[in-house]
Amino acid sequence: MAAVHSEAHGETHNPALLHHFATEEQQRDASSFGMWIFLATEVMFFGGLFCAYLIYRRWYFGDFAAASKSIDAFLGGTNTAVLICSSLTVVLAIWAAQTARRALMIIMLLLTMLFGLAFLGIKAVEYKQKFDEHHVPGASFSFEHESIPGHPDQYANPRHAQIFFALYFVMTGLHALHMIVGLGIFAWLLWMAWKGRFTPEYHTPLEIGGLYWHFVDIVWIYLFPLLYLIDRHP
Amino acid sequence: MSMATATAQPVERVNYLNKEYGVWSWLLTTDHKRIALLYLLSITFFFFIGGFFALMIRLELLTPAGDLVQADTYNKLFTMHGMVMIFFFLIPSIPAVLGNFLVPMMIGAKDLAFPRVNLLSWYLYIIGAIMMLHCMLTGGVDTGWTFYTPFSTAFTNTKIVEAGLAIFIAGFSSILTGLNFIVTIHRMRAPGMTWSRLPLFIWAHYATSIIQILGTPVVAITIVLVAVERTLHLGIFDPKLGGDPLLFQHLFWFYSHPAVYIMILPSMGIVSEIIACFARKRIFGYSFVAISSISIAVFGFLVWAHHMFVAGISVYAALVFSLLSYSVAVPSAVKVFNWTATLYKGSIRYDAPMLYAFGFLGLFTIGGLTGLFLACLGIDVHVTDTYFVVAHFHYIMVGGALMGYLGGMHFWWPKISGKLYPEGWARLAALIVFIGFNLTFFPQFILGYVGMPRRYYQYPQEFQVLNVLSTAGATVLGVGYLLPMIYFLWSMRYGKPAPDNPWNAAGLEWKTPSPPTTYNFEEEPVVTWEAYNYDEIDAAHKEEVPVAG
Amino acid sequence: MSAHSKSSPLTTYFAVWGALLVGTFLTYEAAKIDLGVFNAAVALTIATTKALLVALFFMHLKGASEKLLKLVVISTVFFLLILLALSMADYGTRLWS
Amino acid sequence: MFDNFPLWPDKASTAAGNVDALFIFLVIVSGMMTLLIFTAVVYFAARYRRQQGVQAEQIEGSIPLELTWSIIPLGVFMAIFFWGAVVYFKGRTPPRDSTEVYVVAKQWMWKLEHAEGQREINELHVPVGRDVKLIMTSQDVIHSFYVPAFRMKQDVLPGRYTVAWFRATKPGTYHLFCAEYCGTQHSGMIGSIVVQEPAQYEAWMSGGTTGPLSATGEKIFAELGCVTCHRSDTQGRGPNLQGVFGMPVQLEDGRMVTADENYLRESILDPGAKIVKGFKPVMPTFQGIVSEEQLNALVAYVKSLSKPGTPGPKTAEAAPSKAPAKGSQVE
Repeated sequence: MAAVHSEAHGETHNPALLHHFATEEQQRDASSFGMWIFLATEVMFFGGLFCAYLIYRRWYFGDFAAASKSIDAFLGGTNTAVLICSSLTVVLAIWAAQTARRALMIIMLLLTMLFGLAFLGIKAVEYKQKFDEHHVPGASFSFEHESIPGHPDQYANPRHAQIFFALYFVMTGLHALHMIVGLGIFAWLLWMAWKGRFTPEYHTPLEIGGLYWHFVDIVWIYLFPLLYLIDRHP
Repeated sequence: MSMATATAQPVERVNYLNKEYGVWSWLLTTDHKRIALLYLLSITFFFFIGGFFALMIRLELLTPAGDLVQADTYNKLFTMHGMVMIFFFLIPSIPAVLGNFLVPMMIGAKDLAFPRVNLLSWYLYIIGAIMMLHCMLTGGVDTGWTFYTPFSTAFTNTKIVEAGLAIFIAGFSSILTGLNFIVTIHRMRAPGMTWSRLPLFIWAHYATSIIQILGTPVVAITIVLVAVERTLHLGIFDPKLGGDPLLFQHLFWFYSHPAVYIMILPSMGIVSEIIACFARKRIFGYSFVAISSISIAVFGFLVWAHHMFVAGISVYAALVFSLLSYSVAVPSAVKVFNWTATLYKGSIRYDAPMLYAFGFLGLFTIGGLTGLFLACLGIDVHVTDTYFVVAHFHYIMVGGALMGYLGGMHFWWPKISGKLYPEGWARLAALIVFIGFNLTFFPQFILGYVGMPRRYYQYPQEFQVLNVLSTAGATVLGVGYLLPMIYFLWSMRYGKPAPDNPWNAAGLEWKTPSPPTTYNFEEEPVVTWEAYNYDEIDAAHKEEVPVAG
Repeated sequence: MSAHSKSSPLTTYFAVWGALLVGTFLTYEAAKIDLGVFNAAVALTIATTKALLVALFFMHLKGASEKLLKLVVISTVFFLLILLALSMADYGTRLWS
Repeated sequence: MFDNFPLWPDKASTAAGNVDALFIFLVIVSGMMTLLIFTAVVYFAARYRRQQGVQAEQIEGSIPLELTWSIIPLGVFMAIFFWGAVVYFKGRTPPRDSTEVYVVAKQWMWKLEHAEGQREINELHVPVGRDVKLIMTSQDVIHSFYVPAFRMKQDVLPGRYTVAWFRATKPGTYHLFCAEYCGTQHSGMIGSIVVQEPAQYEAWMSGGTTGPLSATGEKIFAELGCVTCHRSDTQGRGPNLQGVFGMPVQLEDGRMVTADENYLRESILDPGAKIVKGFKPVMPTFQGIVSEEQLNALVAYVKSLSKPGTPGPKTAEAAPSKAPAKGSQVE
């Protein structure tokens, strides 16, 4: 660990300042920049999936629309709202740290995690529905006699609908995985906040964790219309 | 080797190697130099595994009939050769070993921005590596390193998922290395180390990191999709279920074409350092060489489908990708011209690193120019998926990247180990590698044009002579690669202690002791000079010590 | 970074939060109207606006003193678009003869 | 030539000369570039080797020089690109009225069926001087149809047709390779192309056959009951297929597509994908019901319905005299 090395320097340091940084500012800038770079990686990671989605949506638009319509958009919309609220509590937590309101910070972190858990809960309900309807790709998949929106006399091709559901589960599944990781990060942040580690001068981990959380929110902001709202007109 | 300055060294100076002892001082280190050595050990191990596979391939191809191994075994051999060499040797080779060691020193930093992330990335590499080893020992994979669907998802019964996971994990190791470099280069430069004063090695690593960060995640998600498709049969890549196998190829090459630049760009950085030092000159057209690295990284993302001209993509897409492919050729050509121009009116010495750099120049030129053939639609139809392609990318990835890596290892070995290697042996090895390489791979260009497809386990009689030549070359090449390992190991024990700056080279890394101390610099350096200020170095040197014979 | 720029006042945060919720509602309702090809355009425009709001205000991209972070975001989006656009160069022209 | 040490592949198609000319041009251009660089490197290395008391001369660089060696190569590259594109386009565009051969690839063999009905495995007989169009598909993984002597290669994909063509110029037997790795016996998936003089070829063709592929297709068309809906008048529940092939088709959703082989194939396997304007999506899928070979026959049959209706400039050589009239049984 870095703390072992700090005897090499005569000066007195903030214990959070690692040995190889000259100033706290340099360290904070490096950390937040690193997180942005990491998010760039994440964008491309989801980007491959968006590429697949784009191509098949063009090919099999009607089938995708039919499959999309079978998902509960109200649950999806609610989840969007839940995530937006959690993003608000994250910025409020950071604001609380900046203005030395420790209790508020802890409450906001708790709320964030609560919203995160609510999101996963609603997601689980949605998955359960799909499972019961045999819309999970695989051996028991079935999407027979589902009309294509706007073409009541034409049924969606189940094989193409299966591709939609495959993308749906991979994309939302990866997103949910990111949420779970985010919850882990926030549990740790909460613990740090509880121990009083964050001050108006030093709360970099909170900012970095927040960046990650907001990014996961942004991914969902795109997933929601792309997966749930392809074609909803009656 | 004849050293210009051989200042007396105190024998037991505290340095990064002897500061602490014991296994844990290595396995838990956050010192970028120790992590570099951990990587060096691991990738060398994989180099020889991959090399063994290569040797088996060449031995099998000695005769037209399939006689040495079974067809399945042969298919696994070339698959594992590719996977090991690409994901576990070439991609981490220069960035994770020399880059790790040198990037902080060259910009005057004490360490990378995130030392613990750096260690984590080595552990990720090791986890991926162990999985890959386990996969190889328990049956291996037979799809070719390219994992083309639907063969990989619905037909082969080998260990695709495990190999994919191994590459996925190793990929994240590569992403973290790139992330660390970018942040370090932006945030950790010493006072006065402006962008225009950065060594070209740093520019090259910066460009490499861009590709690692933006390309690797795409192949990672593609591998996830292959694994999911294979286990659950979702149809994303399976034409039987409505999917498009070409989508896999698009996503795969979106990373795997730029990945070639992950291998070659750092090597170009090394060559710039070596040529400047041994010609005692500032690199001709410094800013053009620097910018060309970035343009190769950026343009590299625009050309991927030139691997798919006969795969069934639309002819219009083929036109676009062929045209864009030439955009990478221009900055590559600019680099070669600038290196050549740097030699003009230089004061050139032929020490081992310079011989490797010359070798790089020659082989990369041939490799790059044959790339024009493959970007050219009319010719690609005939030569793609033949030995012409095999020869071309080996000229780039072995002739280019590996030559540069060896040159760099020789150049910085005194700094890394604090010992001098035997110069005569090193020059001999460079010569053997160069000759062996050309003998192995040049016949393959002809083999490709006369029509021998790649990944063939048995072949028609008429291709035999060229194959025998290639196999003969491979044995020479094998000797060439064994030599440096032997004398580097030898020098660690018996080599003469190295002075701090054996080559009188420019660059902050040479201002540290050999081997460096844990924090590299006694105090933070302040840079007031341009990169490659060899005129100032040589002028100062002349005043102090007359040129030693 | 953000700590040095004046921290965003709470009113901004709540305004952005409100705008995001309204955006969610709008995109949900817009999907029920038949706009033909424009359905996707509307959905993506709203999503991008929302994403920008989150990035600029919640992630403090707007207050970032440096251009560097903006450069990271722009170039990432650029490479993502390259992936999508050049793939479409194939898929969009396959049926041309 | 050396039998065991070939330096140049056989040249047996019209494309081979074009590709070779371009290749030779590229070899010369890159050879000159290589020579230039090697000479410069070797000369500088020798001329400016380190000497006592001689210091290197620092040269910062030169923008005119940088521009020169960026723009000139770029110009050369563009020339290569255009030439390559022309050769590629020629190789991708089968002439009209080519003789057609349906290719089905599977692990690890080539199944070839002439439009006239002859079937071959791992061997393809073609006459000298006639355009041959290959309509290819795979039953399993991706393969690649590669004939080095023709400088021709095209991947063969499952689930769709890819097309290639050639015109042989020299009688002989040439290698057919699978060039896309396809599993254990990939290197065993080889065959030969037998190019014959027209007379010999006609003799070979007159060997036993079950009749032209389109006739087989017509039989299947009747057996599967396609005729009940796809009638030759405008009263059917499905579109009249007379003269459809090669024509633009207006779809229900407003799109226009060309009725090529892939369109016919998709319409049989996934009828709902492209509904013709004015028709209802009532056709059942034949996915899993027809084999690749039967599918080829059906496609050949539908194509044959367009043959008499497309008067085009046919040369006597290109249009085989035995081209089946609609529905007629030859031999």
